[in-house]
Amino acid sequence: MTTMTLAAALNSGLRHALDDDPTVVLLGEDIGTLGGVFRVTDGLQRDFGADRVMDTPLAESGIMGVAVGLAYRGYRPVVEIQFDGFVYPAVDQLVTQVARIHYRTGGAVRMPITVRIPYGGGIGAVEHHSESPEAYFAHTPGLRVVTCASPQDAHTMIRQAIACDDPVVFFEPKRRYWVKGEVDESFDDVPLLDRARVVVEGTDVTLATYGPLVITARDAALAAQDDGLSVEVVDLRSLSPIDVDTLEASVRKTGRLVVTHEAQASGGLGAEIIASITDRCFDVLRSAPVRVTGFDTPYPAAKLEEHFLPDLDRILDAVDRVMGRQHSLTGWRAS
Amino acid sequence: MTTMTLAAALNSGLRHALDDDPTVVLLGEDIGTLGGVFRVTDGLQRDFGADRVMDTPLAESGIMGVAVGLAYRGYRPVVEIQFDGFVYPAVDQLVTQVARIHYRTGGAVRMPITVRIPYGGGIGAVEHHSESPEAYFAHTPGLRVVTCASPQDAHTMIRQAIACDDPVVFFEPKRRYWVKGEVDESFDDVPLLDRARVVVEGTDVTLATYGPLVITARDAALAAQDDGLSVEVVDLRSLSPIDVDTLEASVRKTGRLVVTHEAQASGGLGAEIIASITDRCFDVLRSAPVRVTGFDTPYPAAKLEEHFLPDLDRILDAVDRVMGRQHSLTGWRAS
Amino acid sequence: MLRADVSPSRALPTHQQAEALQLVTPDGVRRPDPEYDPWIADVDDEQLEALYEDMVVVRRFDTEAVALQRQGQLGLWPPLLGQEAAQIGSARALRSDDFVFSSYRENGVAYCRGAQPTDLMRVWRGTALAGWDPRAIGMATPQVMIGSQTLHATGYALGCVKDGVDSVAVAYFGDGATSKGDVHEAMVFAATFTAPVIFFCQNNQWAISEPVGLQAQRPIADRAAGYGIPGIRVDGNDVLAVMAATRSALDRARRGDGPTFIEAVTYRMGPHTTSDDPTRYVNPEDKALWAAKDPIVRLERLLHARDALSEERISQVKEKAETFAAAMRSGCYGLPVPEPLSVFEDVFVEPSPALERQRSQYAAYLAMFDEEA
Amino acid sequence: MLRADVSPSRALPTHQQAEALQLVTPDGVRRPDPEYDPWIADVDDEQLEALYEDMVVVRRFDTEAVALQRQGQLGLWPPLLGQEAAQIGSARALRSDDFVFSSYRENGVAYCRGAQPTDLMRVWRGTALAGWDPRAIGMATPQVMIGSQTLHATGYALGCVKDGVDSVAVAYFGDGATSKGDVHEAMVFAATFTAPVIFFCQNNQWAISEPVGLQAQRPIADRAAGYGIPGIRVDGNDVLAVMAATRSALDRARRGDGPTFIEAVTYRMGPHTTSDDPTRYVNPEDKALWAAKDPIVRLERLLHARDALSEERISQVKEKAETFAAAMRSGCYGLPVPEPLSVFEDVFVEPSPALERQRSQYAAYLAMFDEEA
Ligand SMILES: Cc1ncc(C[n+]2csc(CCOP(=O)(O)OP(=O)(O)O)c2C)c(N)n1
Ligand SMILES: Cc1ncc(C[n+]2csc(CCOP(=O)(O)OP(=O)(O)O)c2C)c(N)n1
Ligand SMILES: [Mg+2]
Ligand SMILES: [Mg+2]
Repeated sequence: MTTMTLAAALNSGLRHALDDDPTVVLLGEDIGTLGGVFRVTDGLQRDFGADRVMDTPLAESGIMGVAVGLAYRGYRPVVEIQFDGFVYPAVDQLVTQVARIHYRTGGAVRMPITVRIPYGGGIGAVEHHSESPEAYFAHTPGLRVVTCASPQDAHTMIRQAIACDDPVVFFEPKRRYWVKGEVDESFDDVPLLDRARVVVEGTDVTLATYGPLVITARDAALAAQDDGLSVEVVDLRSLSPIDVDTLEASVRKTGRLVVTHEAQASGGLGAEIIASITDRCFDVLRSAPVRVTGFDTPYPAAKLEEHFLPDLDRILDAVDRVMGRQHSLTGWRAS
Repeated sequence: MTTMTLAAALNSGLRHALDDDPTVVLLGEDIGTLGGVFRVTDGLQRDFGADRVMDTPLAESGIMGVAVGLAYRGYRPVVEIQFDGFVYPAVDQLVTQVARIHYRTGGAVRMPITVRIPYGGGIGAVEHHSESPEAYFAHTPGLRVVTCASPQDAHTMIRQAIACDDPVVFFEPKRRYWVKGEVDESFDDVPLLDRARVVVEGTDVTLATYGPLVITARDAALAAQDDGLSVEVVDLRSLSPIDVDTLEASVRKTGRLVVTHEAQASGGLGAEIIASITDRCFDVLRSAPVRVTGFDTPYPAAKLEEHFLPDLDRILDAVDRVMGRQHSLTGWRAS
Repeated sequence: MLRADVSPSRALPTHQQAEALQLVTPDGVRRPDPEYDPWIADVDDEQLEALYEDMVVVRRFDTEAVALQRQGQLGLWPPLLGQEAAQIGSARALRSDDFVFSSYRENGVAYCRGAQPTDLMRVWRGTALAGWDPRAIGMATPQVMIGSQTLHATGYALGCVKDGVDSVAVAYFGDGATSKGDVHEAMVFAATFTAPVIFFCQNNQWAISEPVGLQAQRPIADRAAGYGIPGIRVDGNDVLAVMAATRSALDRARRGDGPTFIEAVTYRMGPHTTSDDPTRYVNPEDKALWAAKDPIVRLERLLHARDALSEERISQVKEKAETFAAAMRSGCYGLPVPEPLSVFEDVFVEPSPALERQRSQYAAYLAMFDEEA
Repeated sequence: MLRADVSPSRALPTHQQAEALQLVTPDGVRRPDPEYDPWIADVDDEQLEALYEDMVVVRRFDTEAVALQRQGQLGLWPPLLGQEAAQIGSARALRSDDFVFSSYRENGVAYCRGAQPTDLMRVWRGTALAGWDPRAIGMATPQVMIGSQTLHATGYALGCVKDGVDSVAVAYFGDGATSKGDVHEAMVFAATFTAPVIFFCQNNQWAISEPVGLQAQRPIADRAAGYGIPGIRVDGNDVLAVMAATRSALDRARRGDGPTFIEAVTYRMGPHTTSDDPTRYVNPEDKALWAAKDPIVRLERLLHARDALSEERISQVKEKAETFAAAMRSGCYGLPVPEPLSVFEDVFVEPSPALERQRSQYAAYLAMFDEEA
């Protein structure tokens, strides 16, 4: 066990992957000499060579398409997209190729590609640097989509993602890169990549979230406790497929559901989770599930992001609402 | 009133738009001399010139980005994407530019771009020619997303989309291009572009759908009637924003909801509709809303598409299920 | 003086007449070329006859496939009529350990790589999304997204370098594809990493209804130089020239000197696909000009001038062609409709409980019909 | 002989030393050039002093912005230090009815187009996504997505043709951007439609930490020829050469002869942005070489050689620069934090009841805090 930041935990996970399997290669912009703009690949080119940790031309579709070719040849490419907003030029190769070649070829060709994407807001950045595009990929059959919330998960999950024979889009909660935690690098007995985890147990409300908001959700559960409410926090970890079984078990216990994510509401993961849970738990649901999300606007200027992003108060307000509490900071039924 | 096919109704709608507003220009691959692979733009280049109906190089990002520049200059570009599957190379310009420039510039620059996309399956085509990617765009703030199901709507809505000062992604149900119907070209008193429409009234179940499945849904409502069930069919028309008010009114009456679309289930429009309706109508819902959609697989080979696509039987099975009927063709709770 | 129209000319631009490497004239006369002759010095009568056979077989089964489509047996077919030399000349230059990433029209290439008659039918009959196992024949299955495969070839080529082998990746694409950003990015990556890849562009003058003049204002091969990639423009209806150019590019790649761009100038003699109506846009006179440059006739003439190609060999070739076409036809008829639940297969390698759930639900649903019946 | 590594060299490739149009040497000596001299024949001492002033002002406010960022007043700033001549020389060649589509580093261009001191702060302070109204100054707001704007410029240029005016669109982008598919597609469209657009590439040798040798193996301007677009390689630290090249390209475009590609060879003397740490990748000796080619010093030398640029003018320039920088600083401090509900503004032109609902719900939510307080 070592204490390290989430970024360092990723770095060490990548290092293990490079060590363990000679077919692992890293590709991306500025990941070599610079070590990535967030330093997640720091030192890896020095230690594994420019051949395995490749700075590429500035072309995301190119990076993704070249990764496909490498996978055809038996490699396990790990692609870094520098920021969430820069994944769009790679969407074509990701959706029409990476996600489908295994299906297209009837299982003959695997695409064990990992796509690392630092995502989410809250860092005061300029446009295209704070987005949460996970729903696009979760709606794309053939892709696995995961995200991590703690250094331990960051470490374990990046190794699992790289070892996975399916393509995995790996979202890294960039504003949590500097969060510290204990990391066990032994890689024994680790939970499956596609399983959610209950991070706080509770009995009144299920609060489902992932990535950067897991910490916020834990804080909310703590705050609610002071208020006499027992909130169960579920960290989804896998965004596609979603581990609905774990969620169902929780909601069967609590009868109430709040989902929170930074991405826009319409067509976001919250909708999918609520639709699935309503389907499975209709008989036990005591109130309508509630979403606390970014608004259906583009990501706003930095000075406005605190309004766009769900925070402790907005989450607590939603918890109050699903509890049917009178004195909540609500107003949501105002219109 | 004239009887015409849906494709012809679009053609005449485009013709009106070109006639009415000199800033309207059409761009796309093979839309000129050939009149488009579906002949939707047939004769338009001949009548309006290669200057207003432009065959472009084979480059979808290019087409979309050039449309942005034309809009900057005050034009109203109407872009044709040849098939649904070919929109992905244009996603970057569509999501990061077309959708956001009005927001980015604080309202200074409008993007009245219409993106026409023939979509959906059921035509026995090869890969990338049968997809329903609407959820990607419905999750993109700043875009309006609409689709039509009848020649009249095709005609009216394409004119409204082009006249709209916001960018509109206009999905055309390609397997219904040859459906015939009466079309009134007077353009008086037309319903708003973002409003759903009840196409069959009913009291037992609300069946929400759009595009190619509206006809199937009507057939299902008819068939259900024989079975003593009264199904209300709502044609969404606008996929973003969704006219939840119309849906809510229907579900308040029926207490039950089935949503059907061709797109994959996870993260599809069905999830959003069910989440919104559960939020608004929790008190009146008598059973869990049900989705009848494509599976979470890539679009399969032509000989398998009948299984992938929702059809009359699968819809009726879902209607039975929300009714809690014993003898329905179900099995959905099997696992 | 100021123009207020933006329409490009639809006529084939004059650059289409620009010089191209030609070793055999349309009349079947061998033109010496000091630079490229050495690359085909070993090609004797027997090998020429083999190339002839390939082209005849390919043309024959292409015709058969069109017929099958017209009879409703195939959903679609993209004829390669006229492009036989471009495909055979290049594909026959490859080694079995090279790897091809092609578009949908390269059925002649697939034939050379070893695709079986039935393999060529699956995709177009709609029973599968791929006709063969790419690794079994060293060729990816047809790419429908225009241009995407050029990047795959580049990545594959990088993998060959990493593996320390001298195999080469070949990307086939059309003139229309050259407008795509992906093709550009592939060339940038290939140049930067000195990747052993050949960009083989069949300029058949059309992208569906759009003439090449809508995509390029200069010979397409000229694009290469700006990347530091050698570009060769070759007469795509001259199987020997195509082979010589491809061999020289392969050699360059194997030596570690990186990518080459080959533009094979040819003509699509048929419709874009069986769904297309070229009478809407093709000038019959243009087509007639190209008919006079037919790749098979040309090689026939050369062979006759060399006193090769006996009557016996010709009938052998015909028979082989007929046999292949017949096998294709019967293979086509014999293709089983896939089992319904196979929709769910191969989405993932590793198990997906969520998808498994959808599958078992659908299985149960289907079973209800059986019970009813 | 076979290599098994794919790593390109990180050293600046030799082509960076390839010939470029230069009218003033780093020592400030005017070099005659029969082809380009006519384009700047009218540039007298007064105009030279004006260019000098521009460059000094721009460098001054760029420094000020860096300081503001270091003081926590800005979230980020992309310094243009070293690129003053490339930006001023090109932007001052434009007419007010021309239209610029730039990247994020073109604050010198924005200054020339008429952006006000405070306008330059908004985006980087995070109070807005755009600093100005594009139509008011004939310049789109900074594009963060690398390369996207080249297509916008091309489309705008087509619009100019349609309108029958001789305005020109100018796309500014970096060496890194040249790898993007969009830049390629823009050049294809521009060539096909003979669009009056200038592709102005500032090759500052770096894309964040990546040297230009990762993007290009030939001088970038060489890419243009393959499209049928003239390419000019110009010394980007020579304001006169940049102006001459730009004017000739503008003239060509206005005459209806279509696009031009200009590569201005320069150097990014600062970090990529204030978040960057160039000590990780920049060789100080390279940087020193470029420092010796400073664009402002060079023009100063030329002016002194011409006996222009009086002490008085110098102090005037300094004052103007200080005034602008001060206005920028106070403008920055004075920028109001936007009103919370403005998050919802300008998503759509036409009303959206769904978004209106979110807005009113959030308004009600916020109001609860007021009530509580
Ligand atoms: C990304 C994409 N856009 C559009 C299409 C539709 N389409 C299919 S073939 C074709 C023309 C291709 O022309 P070319 O590259 O010259 O190849 P050819 O058909 O001549 O062999 C087009 C536009 C497609 N398949 N993919
Ligand atoms: C599509 C996209 N990918 C990645 C980035 C991240 N990024 C910002 S600037 C930059 C380098 C750009 O280099 P260049 O084009 O040479 O312009 P310069 O910064 O030198 O002015 C990168 C990779 C981006 N903004 N957009
Ligand atoms: Mg072609
Ligand atoms: Mg640069």
